[in-house]
Amino acid sequence: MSVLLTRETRVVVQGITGHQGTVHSRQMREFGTNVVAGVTPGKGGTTVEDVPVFDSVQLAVDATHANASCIFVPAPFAKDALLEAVDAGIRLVVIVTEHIPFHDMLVMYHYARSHGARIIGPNCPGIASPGVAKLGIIPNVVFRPGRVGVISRSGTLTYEIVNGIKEHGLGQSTCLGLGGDPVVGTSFVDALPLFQDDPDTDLIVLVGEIGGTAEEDAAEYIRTQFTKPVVAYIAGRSAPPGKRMGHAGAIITRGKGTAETKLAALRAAGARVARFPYEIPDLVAEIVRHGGSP
Amino acid sequence: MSVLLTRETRVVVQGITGHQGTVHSRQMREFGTNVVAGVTPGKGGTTVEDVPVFDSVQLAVDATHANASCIFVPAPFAKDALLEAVDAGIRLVVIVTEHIPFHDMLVMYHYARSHGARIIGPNCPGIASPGVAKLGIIPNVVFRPGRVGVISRSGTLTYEIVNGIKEHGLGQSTCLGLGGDPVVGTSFVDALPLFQDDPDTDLIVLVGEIGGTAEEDAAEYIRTQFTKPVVAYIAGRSAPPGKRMGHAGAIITRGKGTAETKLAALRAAGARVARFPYEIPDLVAEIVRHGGSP
Amino acid sequence: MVKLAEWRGKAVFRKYGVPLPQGAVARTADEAEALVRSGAVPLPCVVKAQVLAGGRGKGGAVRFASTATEARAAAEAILGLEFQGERVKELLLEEKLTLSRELYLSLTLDRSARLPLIIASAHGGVEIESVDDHEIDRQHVDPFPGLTNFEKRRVAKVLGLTGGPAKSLDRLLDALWKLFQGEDAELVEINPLAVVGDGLVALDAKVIIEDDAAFRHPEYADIRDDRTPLEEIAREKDIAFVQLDGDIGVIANGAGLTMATLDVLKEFGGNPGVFLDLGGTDDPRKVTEAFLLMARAKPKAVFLNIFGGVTRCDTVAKGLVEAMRQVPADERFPLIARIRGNNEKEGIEILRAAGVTSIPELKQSAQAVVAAAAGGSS
Amino acid sequence: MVKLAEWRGKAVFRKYGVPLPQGAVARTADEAEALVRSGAVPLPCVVKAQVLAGGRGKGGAVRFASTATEARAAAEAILGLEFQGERVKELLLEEKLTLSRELYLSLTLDRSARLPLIIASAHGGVEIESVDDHEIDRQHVDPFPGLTNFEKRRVAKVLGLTGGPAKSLDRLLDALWKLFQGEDAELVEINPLAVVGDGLVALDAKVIIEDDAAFRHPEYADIRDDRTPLEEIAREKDIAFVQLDGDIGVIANGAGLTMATLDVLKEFGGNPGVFLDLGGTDDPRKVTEAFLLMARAKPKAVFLNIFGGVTRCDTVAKGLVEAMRQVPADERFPLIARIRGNNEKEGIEILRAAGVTSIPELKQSAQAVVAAAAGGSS
Repeated sequence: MSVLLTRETRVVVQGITGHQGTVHSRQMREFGTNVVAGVTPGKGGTTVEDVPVFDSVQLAVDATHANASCIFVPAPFAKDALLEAVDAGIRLVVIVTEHIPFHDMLVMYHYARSHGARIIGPNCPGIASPGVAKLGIIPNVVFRPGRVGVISRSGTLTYEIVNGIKEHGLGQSTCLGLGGDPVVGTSFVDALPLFQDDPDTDLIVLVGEIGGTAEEDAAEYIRTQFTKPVVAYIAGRSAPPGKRMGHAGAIITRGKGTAETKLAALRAAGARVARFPYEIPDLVAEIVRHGGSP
Repeated sequence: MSVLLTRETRVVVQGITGHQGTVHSRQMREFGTNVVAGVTPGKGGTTVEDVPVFDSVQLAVDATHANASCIFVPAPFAKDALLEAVDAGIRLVVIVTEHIPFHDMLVMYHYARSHGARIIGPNCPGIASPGVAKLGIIPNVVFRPGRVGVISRSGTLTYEIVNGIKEHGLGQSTCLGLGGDPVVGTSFVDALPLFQDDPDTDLIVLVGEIGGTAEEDAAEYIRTQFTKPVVAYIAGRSAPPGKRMGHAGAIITRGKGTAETKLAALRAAGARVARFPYEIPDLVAEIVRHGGSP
Repeated sequence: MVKLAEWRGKAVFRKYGVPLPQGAVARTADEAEALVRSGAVPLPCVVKAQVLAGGRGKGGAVRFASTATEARAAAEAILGLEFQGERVKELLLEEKLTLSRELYLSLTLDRSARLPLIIASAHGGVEIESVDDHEIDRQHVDPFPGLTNFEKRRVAKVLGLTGGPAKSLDRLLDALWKLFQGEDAELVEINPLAVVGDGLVALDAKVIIEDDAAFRHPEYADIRDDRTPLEEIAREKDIAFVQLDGDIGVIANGAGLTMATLDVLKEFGGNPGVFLDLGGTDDPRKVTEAFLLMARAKPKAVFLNIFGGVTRCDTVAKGLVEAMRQVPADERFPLIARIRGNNEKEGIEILRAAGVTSIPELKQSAQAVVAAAAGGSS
Repeated sequence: MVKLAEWRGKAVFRKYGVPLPQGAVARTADEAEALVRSGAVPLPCVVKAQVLAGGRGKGGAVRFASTATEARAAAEAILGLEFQGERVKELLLEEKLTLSRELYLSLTLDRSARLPLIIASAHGGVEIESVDDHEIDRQHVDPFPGLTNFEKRRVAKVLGLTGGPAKSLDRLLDALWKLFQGEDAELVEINPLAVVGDGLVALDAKVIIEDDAAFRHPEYADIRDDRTPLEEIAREKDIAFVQLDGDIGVIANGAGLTMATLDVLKEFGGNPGVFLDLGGTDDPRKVTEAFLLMARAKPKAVFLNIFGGVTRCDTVAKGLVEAMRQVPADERFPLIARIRGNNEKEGIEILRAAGVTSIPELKQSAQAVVAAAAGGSS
């Protein structure tokens, strides 16, 4: 088992004919993912590295029974792409696209939710379960099958941390990169129950950032309902207030959502807190040595 | 048990200070319904026959833990009333109001659905379970506790039929008047599973009308999934095509939705068909005599 | 429902930016000729009767003209024609365009799905009922988030449009969706939707507005559709009233009960002609008005079938007795009543005092009405 | 994000029909005086500095005038003042209204709930942060179905409005909701919202537009906010670049990794001053540009911390080496690199050939950077 993905997941890549779409479709397949179709309006009937391309998601689903999607289309077209996927019956969508206006994401999120569909992202690395499948862009090389779950709001930092776990001789069950945009389809609180229920995950690493209250919400959930050990890291402890650090998730606003409030809440919930990324593998290894008890 | 209502259902009446709202609140209470609150914006703090009135549904729910609503407000305000009820956490709403534009009902229906709420109506008699509770306007006098379920698209005709069952010495488990508007919150197909699962219902009487395809859809459901006996009646067999008979549900359009297609489908699904309302009690009594087998 | 005549539908189209042929309305042959001479309508042009009934083309009510004199002649030929009882009083004159294809496009409500539905076909210009089902595409539109680009791409594909016409369709669909919602339409239909040069033009317009949304649309209040004069009066008094060919009048409450009453009357050989649905009214004045309206339709006999739920039987009875007083002696008709339910006894007593018998069984009462209409006494 | 100055925010308000005081913008004292003399701004009036920083009132940048001469004097006093590094170049002159109450109203995004949020308080005219939490009402608005009447009634109640002001609020809230969606706003704030006579007037306007929606709003493209000149260049080149007071430059990829790098540098006594996030770029030309931009900020040492995922290490290395060639000798700085991940070996090889050592551990590499900035050699 794994979180969200199985070996049977059949993936359609929306925007497969673009550079990113083509490169990452290849890498997903190299990871073992069953990429069954691509969609680019107007390019139906062609193929991208033997993957058939369709004019619409509905046509792709009809022909290939795809049941998950990975979206690479440019931001102005991302809303339409997501609505199209959900309308065609897809119930798991990873949105890699960055710079999607949050007003669009509000529509996308609530439309997906009311149709029972889950969005991961946008502006996110996606999800990967070594030995099972990958939806998104996390580099294949950082993985090694194992029993550590990773949930992160960051991009590259996630790769760094997952890689650190691997270099420490440990492996991952599932790594879930949520993205740090103002409106995300899946938050820590949404993701934690999936790992709670996953028999292949013994403990989780939670990688947060300053800004918003997602980590505080996660801490509350961990305190009251999550029974597996948690190692937490919050990036941006030393970031200056009110300055943008690359995306809106990293703004400190009104004294809320600081590294201090997040770390205090996570500590109070029983999480081990890493002060720097390179401390994470040691904390994980220690928990594993002690048999996974928190 | 009963369908949708229990003795614990706590009812808020939206538009309680209007004539209809006041009259039917009294009749609901006389039926044994637990009417805990009324709502009329601007009249908060007053009472209607000892029922406290609030300015908003949220305030009513906060104060009285109401969990069902009955809406009597005029059509131009009905959409807002429904949205307010669902927003305040109400998950069962009977809308008595007639003449609600269907474009409004589309919004109401999909909003309710995405929040897990059920609408009965609009322009409907509502629901009544003798000995349990009533939400709506079906006259109290026609009922007698029993084991016959009634599902109807009509209004007055429903009272006539329910009364006929009573005068025949039989009784009803639950009577559900769905309303015949173009967009209804609960259709035959939505209602049938509730009666299928109700241990207090032995058989059902289905009262349809010409127009639309709700009866054909019901027949398909009955044929494939409904195991209890069904007595069906369709009003409007002799109605002229293309003429309005009081509401839009009674238009015959384009050769679909005629009495003939409906009756044929219901017969094929195993339902006993009454040609006139006064034949219904006899058909019901016959099924009861034979031990309720279809 | 308010069915808009073609020219009115096109006025609504114009408001939302749907591309149309250049045209104008004439009510006389003089006006028609003047429109052409002034250049308001370019030549060659088409002259179309403005009636709601179908079959205009076959009935000679759509004619072409290459000169102002021909336009006048066409107008003279068409004005005054009758289609299913509807006399032609208005003409729409429009430039005759050179089109390369005729398509079908409409937007309406799918009741079962509770969703708006786009119906599209590459085979336009004919009755859509005559088009093979697999040549017709049906696609739902969710009010949230509204019409999407992927849905519009699908319609373009179904209609076989690319390039300029596809771009025109994109804007057209946005316009229709806004119109459908903004005008509270039940139906917006364009047949044919023509490919003209590099774009699309709506050659016809069928728009039906929902009655229940009238409070938002005072602009449609004065539009008469195919109601008879008595139906029109009933509408003004908010009474559901339908007039047909039969001779028995039916007053009932509720659409379902009205229809069931009809079914029973037909069964016993009756020929119902006027149906009057009191709805949930509780107001004796309205009952009186309804009854007087019924009298004006001159039925041979009238069946009053009331089940009192919200309505109280005694209230209805009072209104009825008052009305009977007001009907002139020579306009009186046999009346058979059946009143049941709420305050039944009081109602029956009031009727009895006025000389009207209430028969409790539907079957027996219906038989009595049929007999009365056939010449028996009330 | 694009923060609009008050006068720009009010121009947007006007577009959506939000009631405003009569006013106009002046850029010189002459203009200010002329606006009053011409009657464009009625007397008495208020003269307000147009800066994005808070604390205008306390800083003497909001003044009142009863005559054109006073308005001129106020303008002279305010123009040229500096607020948190921002010099006053524009003034907004507005009629001074007699108000009976000051309210607070804003519309923004609640990230956790993924819903727009109306924040309302009867205590306006002060910083909302200073208002007691139980005096502030928070209410979500669902994009479907949009702002509803019951929500508007709740806001009216919270603000204690009835009659004329309540009606004014009803229209105002509709306008704000349309503005919030139509302009892709992150924040729309009115503080104070004043009760003036029988209606409401927005005395201030704070509007922030979301950057990511820029493709829909070319009208905001030319608005500069509080960026430094180098930050502005970075923005034009689509490089995330933040400049502060420290002396160490950081080039990393991804916001999280950039922040984590900062945390580590601080831990070892470093003082990071310029952060440059390459994001997911794969383009050596862009790496070169970013590096040259960094050089212009004159850091004492630069830390290149790249984890190659989508980004390839060798591509980054190539861009870096090219940039180092272009930096003039006197602008050079010590460079410590740490490149990991995708094509790591090739990247390290390219750097080594150019004389740059890559230290694989984050801790050790950070320590080396801090030492270099403190005066050690690279």
